[in-house]
Amino acid sequence: MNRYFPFFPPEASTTARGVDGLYFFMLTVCGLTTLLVAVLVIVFAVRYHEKQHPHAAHIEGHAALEVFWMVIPFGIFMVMFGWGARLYFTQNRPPNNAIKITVVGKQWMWKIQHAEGQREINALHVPVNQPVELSLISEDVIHDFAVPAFRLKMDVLPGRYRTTWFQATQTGTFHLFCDQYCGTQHSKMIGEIIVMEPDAYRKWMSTSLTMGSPAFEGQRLFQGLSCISCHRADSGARGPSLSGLYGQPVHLADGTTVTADENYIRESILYPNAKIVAGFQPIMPTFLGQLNEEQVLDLVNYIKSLAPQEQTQPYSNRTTPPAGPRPMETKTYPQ
Amino acid sequence: MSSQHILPRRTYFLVFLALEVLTVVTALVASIDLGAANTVVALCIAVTKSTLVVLFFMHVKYSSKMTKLTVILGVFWLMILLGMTMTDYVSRLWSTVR
Amino acid sequence: MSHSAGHAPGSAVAELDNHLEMQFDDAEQQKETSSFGMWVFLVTEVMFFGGLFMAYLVYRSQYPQAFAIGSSQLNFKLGTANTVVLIFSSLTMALAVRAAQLGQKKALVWLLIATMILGAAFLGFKGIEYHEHILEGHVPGANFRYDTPGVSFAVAKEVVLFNILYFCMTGLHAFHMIVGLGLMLWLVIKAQKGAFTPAYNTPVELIGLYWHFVDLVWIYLYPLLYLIDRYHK
Amino acid sequence: MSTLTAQPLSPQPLAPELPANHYLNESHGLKSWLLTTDHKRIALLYMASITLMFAIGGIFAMLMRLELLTPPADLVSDDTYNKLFTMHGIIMVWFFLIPSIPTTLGNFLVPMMIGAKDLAFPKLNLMSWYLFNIGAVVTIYAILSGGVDGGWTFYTPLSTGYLNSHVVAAATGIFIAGFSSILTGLNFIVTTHRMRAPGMTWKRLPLFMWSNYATSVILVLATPVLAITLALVAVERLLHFGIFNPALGGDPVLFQHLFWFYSHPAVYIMILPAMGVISELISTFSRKRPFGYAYIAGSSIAIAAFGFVVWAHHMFVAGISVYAALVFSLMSYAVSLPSAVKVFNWTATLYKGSISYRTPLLYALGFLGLFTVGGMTGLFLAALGLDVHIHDTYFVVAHFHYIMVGGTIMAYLGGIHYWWPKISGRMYPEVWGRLSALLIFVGFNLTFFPQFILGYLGMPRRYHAYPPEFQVWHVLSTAGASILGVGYLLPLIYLTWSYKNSPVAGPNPWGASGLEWQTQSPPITHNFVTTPIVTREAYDYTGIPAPALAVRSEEEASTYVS
Repeated sequence: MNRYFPFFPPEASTTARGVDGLYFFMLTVCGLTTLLVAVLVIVFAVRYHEKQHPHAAHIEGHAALEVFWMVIPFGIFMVMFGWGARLYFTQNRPPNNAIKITVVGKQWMWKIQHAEGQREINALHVPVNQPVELSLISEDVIHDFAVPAFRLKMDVLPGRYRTTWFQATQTGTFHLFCDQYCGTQHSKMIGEIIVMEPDAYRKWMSTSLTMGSPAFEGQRLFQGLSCISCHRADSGARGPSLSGLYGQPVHLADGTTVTADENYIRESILYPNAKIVAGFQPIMPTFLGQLNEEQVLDLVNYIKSLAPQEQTQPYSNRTTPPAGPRPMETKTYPQ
Repeated sequence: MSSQHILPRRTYFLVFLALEVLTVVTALVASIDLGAANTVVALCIAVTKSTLVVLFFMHVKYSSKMTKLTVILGVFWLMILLGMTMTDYVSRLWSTVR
Repeated sequence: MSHSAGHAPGSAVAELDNHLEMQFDDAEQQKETSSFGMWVFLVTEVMFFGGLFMAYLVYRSQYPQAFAIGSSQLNFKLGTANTVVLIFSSLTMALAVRAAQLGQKKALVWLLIATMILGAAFLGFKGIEYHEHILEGHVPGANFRYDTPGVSFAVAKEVVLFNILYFCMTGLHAFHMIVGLGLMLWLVIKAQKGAFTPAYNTPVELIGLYWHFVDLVWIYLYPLLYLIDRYHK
Repeated sequence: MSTLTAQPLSPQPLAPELPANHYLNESHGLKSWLLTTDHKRIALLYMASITLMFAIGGIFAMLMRLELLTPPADLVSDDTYNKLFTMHGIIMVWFFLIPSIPTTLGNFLVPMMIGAKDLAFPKLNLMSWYLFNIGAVVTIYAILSGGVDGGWTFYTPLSTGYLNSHVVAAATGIFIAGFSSILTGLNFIVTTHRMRAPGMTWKRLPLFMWSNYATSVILVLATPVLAITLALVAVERLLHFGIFNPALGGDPVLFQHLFWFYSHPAVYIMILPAMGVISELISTFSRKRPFGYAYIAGSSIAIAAFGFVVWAHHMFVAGISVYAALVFSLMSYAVSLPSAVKVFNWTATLYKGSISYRTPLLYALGFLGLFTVGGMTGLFLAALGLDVHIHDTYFVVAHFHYIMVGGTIMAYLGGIHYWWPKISGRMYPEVWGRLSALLIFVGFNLTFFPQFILGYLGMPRRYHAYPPEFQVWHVLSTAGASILGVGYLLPLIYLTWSYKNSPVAGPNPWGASGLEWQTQSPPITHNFVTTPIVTREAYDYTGIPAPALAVRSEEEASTYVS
């Protein structure tokens, strides 16, 4: 790569190759078409200059030609559309064997936490040739997690987890940018992605400071906040057991069913009464304003880590009477 | 003088009567549990009422094709705004399950 | 305005009509043009309210329960009464336009005044409703009560969205009504002076169209705001 | 009734005198301008307003380019830089590009092209100008009282909850200017439908009228949605509501839907009138009916219609569902088809024409090149997987500048040169005109082509400081911007000069076929002495001799200019 005249970013992920393939295809097609138009314009302008060609011919148009230059581009466009859509679906479907990493964006830094608990700010160490799944959320405004070398970009929204992934194919250090304008120091919300050989990565993981994995931190929070006093596995528990909850369908008091994904768990922590599990009373207090997004992520990770237990009953098959009128729950509005 | 089409008073009173009856009907139907159909019925009645107003009170029934087209276009474009945006919100639910 | 430029021969007759603006050839062209202009304006109004209806549609589809609660907190009786009143005012307005077309000056003036009284009654009822919202603590950003019995905080937060949309939509509608009342006042004064004849009554017709449009908006606002899941009550 | 159109006025070689009475000297004094309802005078009033706004927006752009000359943040603070690009965007989009061609050339030409005395609602037209200026003043107030950051896109919740700048003032300014747009659009639609002269059928309308009509439809249908959206932003900001704030239950993506429902069609508001101008220029200077008139006209309408169903291609990474993204990507390819059709038809129009390289044609050919590049790169951004990489980078910045600046401003300046003889009654200096067209074309490409490369390298938009390896492209871009700046300054100077000093043009210096060339230059207040009866098809050059003024050599050009 030319240092002073860079033309092309490093191609350092599995999707990068696919994206560049489409890019070069489109460059070729569009380049040739532009060239064709330019050549025609120049040839006509010279050939039919008023000196050589004082009397313009009368030409009304040519229906067949119009159809021709509508149908041919349309065909090419459909190739571009299909190709682009295929890439997009690949980019949006993480493989199952991916390392899970959580990313919290806030004005103006990236806070990253590994599954084993290593935390980093504005840097992300990953192993080469290993799929990495990112779970992203913002604490304030919309940010955008962009790694040009991986052809990766995703807006990071407040209040909602989003998922993307990549698999690095080259070791090295690559740019991490915030691509969505997010306030005064938008251009300082940058960082590095450090792709390492698996050995070096393991070494880095073992030597870097850890606070315990998110799931471990989540467990501590879970105990510290006394969640366990209600969310027990026994039949008399006041809250539904959370073992093996993640990814399962949950039947709600209003008769509908939702899938217990990350956004559902997050909502249940911050707005416990938004969706009441069938057979339970809406008695859980909200943790809105008491937990920051990282702590919520820790809790979510802990709940995700809970394996199904034998004695746990299905989440909604308990034979309790349906929820009656909701008991009053007061809460001052968070300012 | 197409724009000077004068309707008999009777027409206005009949349309008015229909509008008020429909108002009462929509208010009464709302208190019967029809599930999701409640909203559908309420909107159907609203569409009927607005059509009556547009056609008779606003004389569109007797107006030029251009006026009719303008009305249709306005409604159509509102539907584009609502419909195309809802393609996002409706299909977002499909993709929550990975 | 200088007329040094002269006119097409066809416009010589039309020049007798002092309401004819210079850019038109005859009164018929002027009238149809004005009315078409009004229709195009009403289309922009549809899109203007459309943004609010868009927000309403998205949030109602996301928070059906909160919207039902928000709707149940409105004054159903006054809302229904207002619907009846506004439709009645549309009738008087339609009859006023008819009176103008027939050159019935006295009927025109009285029908316009009747429309204004009905419009003012609508705004009065709306004012009573707003007053109730203030008393009951339903005004977002001012005194919204998050501790309504039977409503959890999580849902209350979504009810606020309903209330915001309620105030934005009815407020914008009420603003249009006030503008309409002002326009009608102007019409009454002009009509009193005998400005409108069977040959020239475009302003009455245009303001009539505007008033019916305001009615149309309410025809949708009423079921969307007042009639959500009323059978629970 | 009138034989005006049957025997078109032949071009008069170097008409010695201006006509005795015309719209410019009909009345005098400031009041006669500020209270005018003459569409031609209002066009000139708009021209003054938007030129001023363009200058302000241009200064902001130059300051940004200077800051970006070096990688670190050195010239201005980050806060200032953010305000610069925000105000550059707001002013250029709403106070220059959107009004540019419709309010100046459109206002001036629409009644003349269809043989009317004025627009349908002249007073409303004047009111539009006042609304525009009030909006501009409120926006300038926002600048002077400290500015506004947040980007011209006003994304929530940033704009409603996290900024300390004058968001509400700027939104109010845009809101007011929006109503000016709506009234202008309304006026054009009604005028096109109702004010056409006898014989001026839809099939005889000049292509500028078709594209201006399509633009007006977008103005009328899309602008109200922007108005209500900005009103909601202001309400949310002032009263701390959460309509678009997820912390309070709202959805920021809904804001983006509403915003782009207007702002994508707004791109077509900018480019459609430009396409109309180009159709006129290419036809006149190749003395030939545009190839496939019906297809060019139809494609304008198709762009206006399809342009409304592609907006979410601005949101492919913003958190919309992948299925909705599919629909919007497909629609985006559909809307690019009519644009392609136009480019091919313009090119084919040159075939077997009789082409003279006058300044307006040079601008038009420049437009053709830049618009083709801009349009083609749009295809890249419509491809879902590829857009993920280049979205919100300099690739997007380059793409939309190729369309809006390369396209719209080239066409605007080309149109100003082409109709200058009609507007002022005098010619412009040809040599200087050609120089400015060349400078702008070269300067533009040097400014924005490097930004495509930067974008693919990953350089994000709205960055105040950037990694050093990107510098070389930024240096080229800044160098190009200085050339571009000179290119834009030139016409301002020589056109002002020519207003008093250039040779008198005569009614039809180009041997053009449009109705506007069949009245004197400058026209009388009501445009035509008698309402014309149109009996000829559009772009029928038979019987209209090639202009005697046509410059056949450079020596002639210089003698002519002196």
